[in-house]
Amino acid sequence: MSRILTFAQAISEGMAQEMERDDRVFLMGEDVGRYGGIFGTDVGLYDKFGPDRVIDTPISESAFIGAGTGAAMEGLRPIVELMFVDFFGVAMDQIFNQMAKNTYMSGGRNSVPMVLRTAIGGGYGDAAQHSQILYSLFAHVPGIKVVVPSTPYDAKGLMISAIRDDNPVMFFEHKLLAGLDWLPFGVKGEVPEESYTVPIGKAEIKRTGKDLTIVTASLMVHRALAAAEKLSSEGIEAEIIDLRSLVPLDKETILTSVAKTHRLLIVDEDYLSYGMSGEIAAVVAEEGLYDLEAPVKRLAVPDVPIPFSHPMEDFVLPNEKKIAAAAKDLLKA
Amino acid sequence: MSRILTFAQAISEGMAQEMERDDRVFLMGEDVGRYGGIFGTDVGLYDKFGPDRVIDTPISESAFIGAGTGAAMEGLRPIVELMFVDFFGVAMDQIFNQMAKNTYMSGGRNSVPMVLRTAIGGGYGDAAQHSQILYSLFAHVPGIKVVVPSTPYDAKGLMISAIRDDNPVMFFEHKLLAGLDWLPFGVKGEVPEESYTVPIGKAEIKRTGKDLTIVTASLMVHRALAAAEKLSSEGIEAEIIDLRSLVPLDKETILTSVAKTHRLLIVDEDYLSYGMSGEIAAVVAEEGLYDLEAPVKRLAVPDVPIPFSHPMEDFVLPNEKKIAAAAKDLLKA
Amino acid sequence: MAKLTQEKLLKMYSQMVLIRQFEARIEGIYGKGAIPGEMHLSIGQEAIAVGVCTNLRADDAATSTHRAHNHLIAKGVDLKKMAAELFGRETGLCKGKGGHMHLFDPSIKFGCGGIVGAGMPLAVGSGLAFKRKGLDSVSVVFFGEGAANQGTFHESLNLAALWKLPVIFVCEDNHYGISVTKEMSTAVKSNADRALSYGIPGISADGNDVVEVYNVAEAAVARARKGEGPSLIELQTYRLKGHFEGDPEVYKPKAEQEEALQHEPIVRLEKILLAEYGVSQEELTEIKEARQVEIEEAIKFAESSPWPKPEEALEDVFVAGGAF
Amino acid sequence: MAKLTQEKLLKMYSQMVLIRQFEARIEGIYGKGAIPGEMHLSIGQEAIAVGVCTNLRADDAATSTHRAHNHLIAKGVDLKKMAAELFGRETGLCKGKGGHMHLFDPSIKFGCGGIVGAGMPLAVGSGLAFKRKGLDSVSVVFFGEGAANQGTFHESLNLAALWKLPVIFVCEDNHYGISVTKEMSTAVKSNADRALSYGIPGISADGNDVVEVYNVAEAAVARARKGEGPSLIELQTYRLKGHFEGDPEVYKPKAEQEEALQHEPIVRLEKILLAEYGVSQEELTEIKEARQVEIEEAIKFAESSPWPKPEEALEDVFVAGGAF
Ligand SMILES: Cc1ncc(C[n+]2csc(CCOP(=O)(O)OP(=O)(O)O)c2C)c(N)n1
Ligand SMILES: Cc1ncc(C[n+]2csc(CCOP(=O)(O)OP(=O)(O)O)c2C)c(N)n1
Ligand SMILES: [Mg+2]
Ligand SMILES: [Mg+2]
Repeated sequence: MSRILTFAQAISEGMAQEMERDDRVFLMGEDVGRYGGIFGTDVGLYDKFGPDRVIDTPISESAFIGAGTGAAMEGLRPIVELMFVDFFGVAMDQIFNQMAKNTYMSGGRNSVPMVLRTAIGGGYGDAAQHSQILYSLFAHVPGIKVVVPSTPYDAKGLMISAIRDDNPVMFFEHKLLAGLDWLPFGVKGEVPEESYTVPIGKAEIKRTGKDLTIVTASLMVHRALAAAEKLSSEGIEAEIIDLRSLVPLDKETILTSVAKTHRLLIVDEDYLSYGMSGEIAAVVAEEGLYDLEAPVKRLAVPDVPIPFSHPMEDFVLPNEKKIAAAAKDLLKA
Repeated sequence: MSRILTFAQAISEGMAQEMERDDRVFLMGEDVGRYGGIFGTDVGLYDKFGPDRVIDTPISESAFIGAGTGAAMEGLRPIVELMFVDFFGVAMDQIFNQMAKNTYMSGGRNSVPMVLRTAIGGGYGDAAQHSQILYSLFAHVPGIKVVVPSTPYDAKGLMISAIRDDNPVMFFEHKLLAGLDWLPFGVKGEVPEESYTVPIGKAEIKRTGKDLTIVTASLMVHRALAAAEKLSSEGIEAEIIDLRSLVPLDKETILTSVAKTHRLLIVDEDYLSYGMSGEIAAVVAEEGLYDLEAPVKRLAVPDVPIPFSHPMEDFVLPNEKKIAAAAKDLLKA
Repeated sequence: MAKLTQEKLLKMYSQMVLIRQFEARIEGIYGKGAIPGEMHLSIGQEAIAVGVCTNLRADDAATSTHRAHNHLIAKGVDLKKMAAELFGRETGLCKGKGGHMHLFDPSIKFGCGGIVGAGMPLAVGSGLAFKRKGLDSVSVVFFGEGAANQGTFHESLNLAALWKLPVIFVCEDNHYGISVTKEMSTAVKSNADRALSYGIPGISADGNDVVEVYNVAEAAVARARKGEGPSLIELQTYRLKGHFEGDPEVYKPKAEQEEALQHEPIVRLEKILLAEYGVSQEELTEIKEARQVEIEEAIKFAESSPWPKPEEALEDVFVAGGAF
Repeated sequence: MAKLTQEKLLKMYSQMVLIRQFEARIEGIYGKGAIPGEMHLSIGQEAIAVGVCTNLRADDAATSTHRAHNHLIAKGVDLKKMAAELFGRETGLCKGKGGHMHLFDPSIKFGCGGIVGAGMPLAVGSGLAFKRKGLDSVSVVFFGEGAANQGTFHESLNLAALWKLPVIFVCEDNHYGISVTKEMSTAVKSNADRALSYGIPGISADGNDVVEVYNVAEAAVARARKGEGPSLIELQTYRLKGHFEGDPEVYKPKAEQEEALQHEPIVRLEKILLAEYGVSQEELTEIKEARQVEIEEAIKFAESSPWPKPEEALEDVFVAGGAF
């Protein structure tokens, strides 16, 4: 049975079902308990599972993310919440040198079945320290699966996969997808009541098209879909790939699409340089070069911090209009 | 007057000359004083400038890197040493959210004239937490100039430029370049006695060639040069570009070279995915696609932590042999 | 402790009123959607900002948090430029780039940011600079009791104590870090006791009593100016509003909030002024009105200021030039 | 405190000897270049590892640092696998992937790493797991006095105290963090005093007296097993070697080193065994020889073990499967 859920509700339901199924699963983080998570993703869990399994932490990200890793190495399956990805810097050592590497450094004799959830993205005036995407940083360092859902359906199914995975998974939840009153946008969608998994590592073609391939993720999937409708009315058919995870990266889906459309636009809300958009371009330049009939195009935040004021923020974030314009440029090339 | 100096000596001399010239400059970090820096880069400074300007810190990277930023905002010009780049995770917030962004967030009304030096690289069995490169992470986030010298001459000249720059500059010093007894390799070279600057943001063509372009940085410049000699004896002439800085990135030098050679190999000791090698490939796929006569090729650490044991470490790090082999593959493509 | 003069106390009152009324005004504007992003108000915490900053000079540095309006105003900001920044205008303190959580004013050596605990290392840095330059300026850093569990608290206090830097650590204990109470986050009763870990004075005081705040800050500032090193001051207060505007505050007991209202700093100060200093109700009303005029001017300035040009977003990542 | 039995004391002596002789052997091998990377020896710090770990069971966790040989051996590792790991062989604890600074043995719940201060949060995590599972296992974390100035120290102690977790924080004060003395790094005399910041017991003891170490650890372990929460123990010792092999040690006063040699733990224990327990010199020599035989076997095992295949480097980033 399917119902319409918000993105935040889908995440919460995925966690709740796993917590019911497996009592090794618990949630900890700042304001995950009585508050229900600043972005509404934890609503209902505290009432259902109590303070023993839905644990409010002090503002000590290194300690509680590290404690997640330590507990995971003892066989528990913690879900840990880093409120905004922008705060990763206070705990990065625990993330990339411990959580991500303890499996490898132990020769595979230890494992770290842990999910590290975090909220990403701008577009609502939260400025330089609360609007970033940054998933590329975690995709660069080895040992972390990087999951980036764009719909309620995927959010629940990928969440369940992430919790069941025996490896550290980072789970990136765009704030503008959440569906909260005080935040713009928000997505709703059909979500089955029963438990299900969406496999980590498979991209999804959200729209087929023959004229160009748009590779993107998270909120930008929706921006790209909107742009594609507009383009379609002008006779341009874009194929849209929702990566869903950066690690593992589903190269095949990208390369197959580019082989068909011969044109590639990468849309990324992360900073432009040395990030996701570069990696996708590189994969195609290495393995699909002869399929390209035009230079690759990237649309991303132009290597500036996210400015506070709306006209400037709007200027740096990719949106429907800019995607459509970039697509048209690409077809002219 | 030029003398032959080691890479470490050149860095030390660059700092010493600026400290003499400008008393706002001081050095702080772990073991920079009486020890002279674990990699010998600070030798002599403590004796010359005393504990007041060459300051040993507690093991509190967030505090002393943040203090560097705070002092820089008050008009001093701190040089701060992060002993190994691998430790960045304990202080990343101070690096990327404060040091890097305070200029922008203040609308350019504050500036942060600070140099953050750090040692990088593997190849001597120091394993997963002491062998990383990671410069791509800092190049991804806006607000930091990312400097990566490969020779004693550049190290001194770029160090002086970095200290004089009114912006935060991260300075990446490869341990195998240092020229210490207990570390392999090591480079020496002619270094003028007098003060000079090398501009930040200009790549250097270390070797001209017509058959392919090799873009690389730091230690890998030397590995590429060695490979090029070998290739040359087989009739293949590689052009080698030493990036010297990732931010700003000298796209022009790369694109001009690729326009000539039509083939691009990127050699990077950093992890393969979502990093420097991807960015360079993307730039060429965007702006030099039609010059390419073969798919771009990347040689980098294959997305695994650096393993301890020699045969495995050797397997994951790029070296002369692998570069030559990759170049030959590229010419066959 | 000498009794404060009427003049000084009225000046402090006037500043507290300015903060309170400015924030009340901003609250209304934010509620109508004219200011984007999050909005953290300091209503109820005015005495701390004013009591501390009245001891400071323009050449002293102050570093704050996401909840910074009180400190910025108390430090002496140009209210017009501050308002314009909150509105994201070209004429703002940071040309619209910083916004509510990232307010910088080098002319009064003020800075703040949105990362909990991140201000402490930066404040140690200004203290270090003052000491190296041989100045007697001091550096004050404000942070919440929630921030006192961040690693930077420990590292910064140790460094400042070790190097005897002129830094005053002011922990504003408003009992909550968003929804998490101090009891849920902090293994010790009073953060002032944590000063023992660094061999420096730790003082706990009533943060809603501006006179008490003034006095403890005065001593700490004097100590720092004399080169005797840092102090840690914990000031008890209460967050009268939600963590941010829009916070449903399901976690906050009603009785607790009502109790706290009884102790809020402005009414308390008014009582003292009326009873002990012979100030009249009219005088207080006059002050309030005068400050409201300033506030309206500032809001008007902000509202009528131009927006930044979109492409200005690309500027100011780096400044030009250097010490070449 | 009851006097320890001869048997127990001799067992501890034997373990200390094993550590000392093993490291001396490794020192020689490293000096010849047969082991790559850095090499941090714990010579002089054997009493802490043994005194603490003698109180532990296999199901208790121990987390250590870059200087971990003593703890790993005291926790009961298979010496052959440990040696093989140091040599980078396929048969090593971590199949050659970890090496000297990254030694993991899940069978005795041991782990360590090369980032100063990083072990504390992980140890809090094992403690959390034990508590959640309703076990009476405890989690011990060893770290240096240098690490006590890292943010993780503060955050971890606060969290463990707040949640009353069975974690024992053992600060090994060997007076140096590389070249930086404790006076140059630490604003307080004794790190044990920092326990006050978390409302938990803070104990300072002589880390070169294995009996004293045993006793203070016994109390802390008992407390943790009973669910009464964490303790912080500071143990005074001295780093008899350089920070790592090859350290020129220009910063270390000769006299200080010589003085420290007078108090080193093995000779001290020998004196007690000879004088108070009536053990003979021959018995001690026998123990030393027996342990040397084990060491030689372990080294031989390591040296004759195969290297990992180069392409194995690509394995173990992720484990297969999950709780599907
Ligand atoms: C490193 C970091 N973690 C978490 C947050 C989210 N956050 C913002 S304010 C806040 C509560 C801070 O509490 P406190 O320090 O007591 O200050 P108060 O809000 O009470 O003024 C939290 C958790 C953040 N901004 N930065
Ligand atoms: C975060 C971090 N900073 C710095 C280092 C470099 N480093 C390795 S060991 C060490 C000294 C540690 O001192 P202490 O904690 O006292 O341990 P000891 O070496 O004395 O056993 C330093 C600075 C590191 N490994 N990690
Ligand atoms: Mg608070
Ligand atoms: Mg030590």
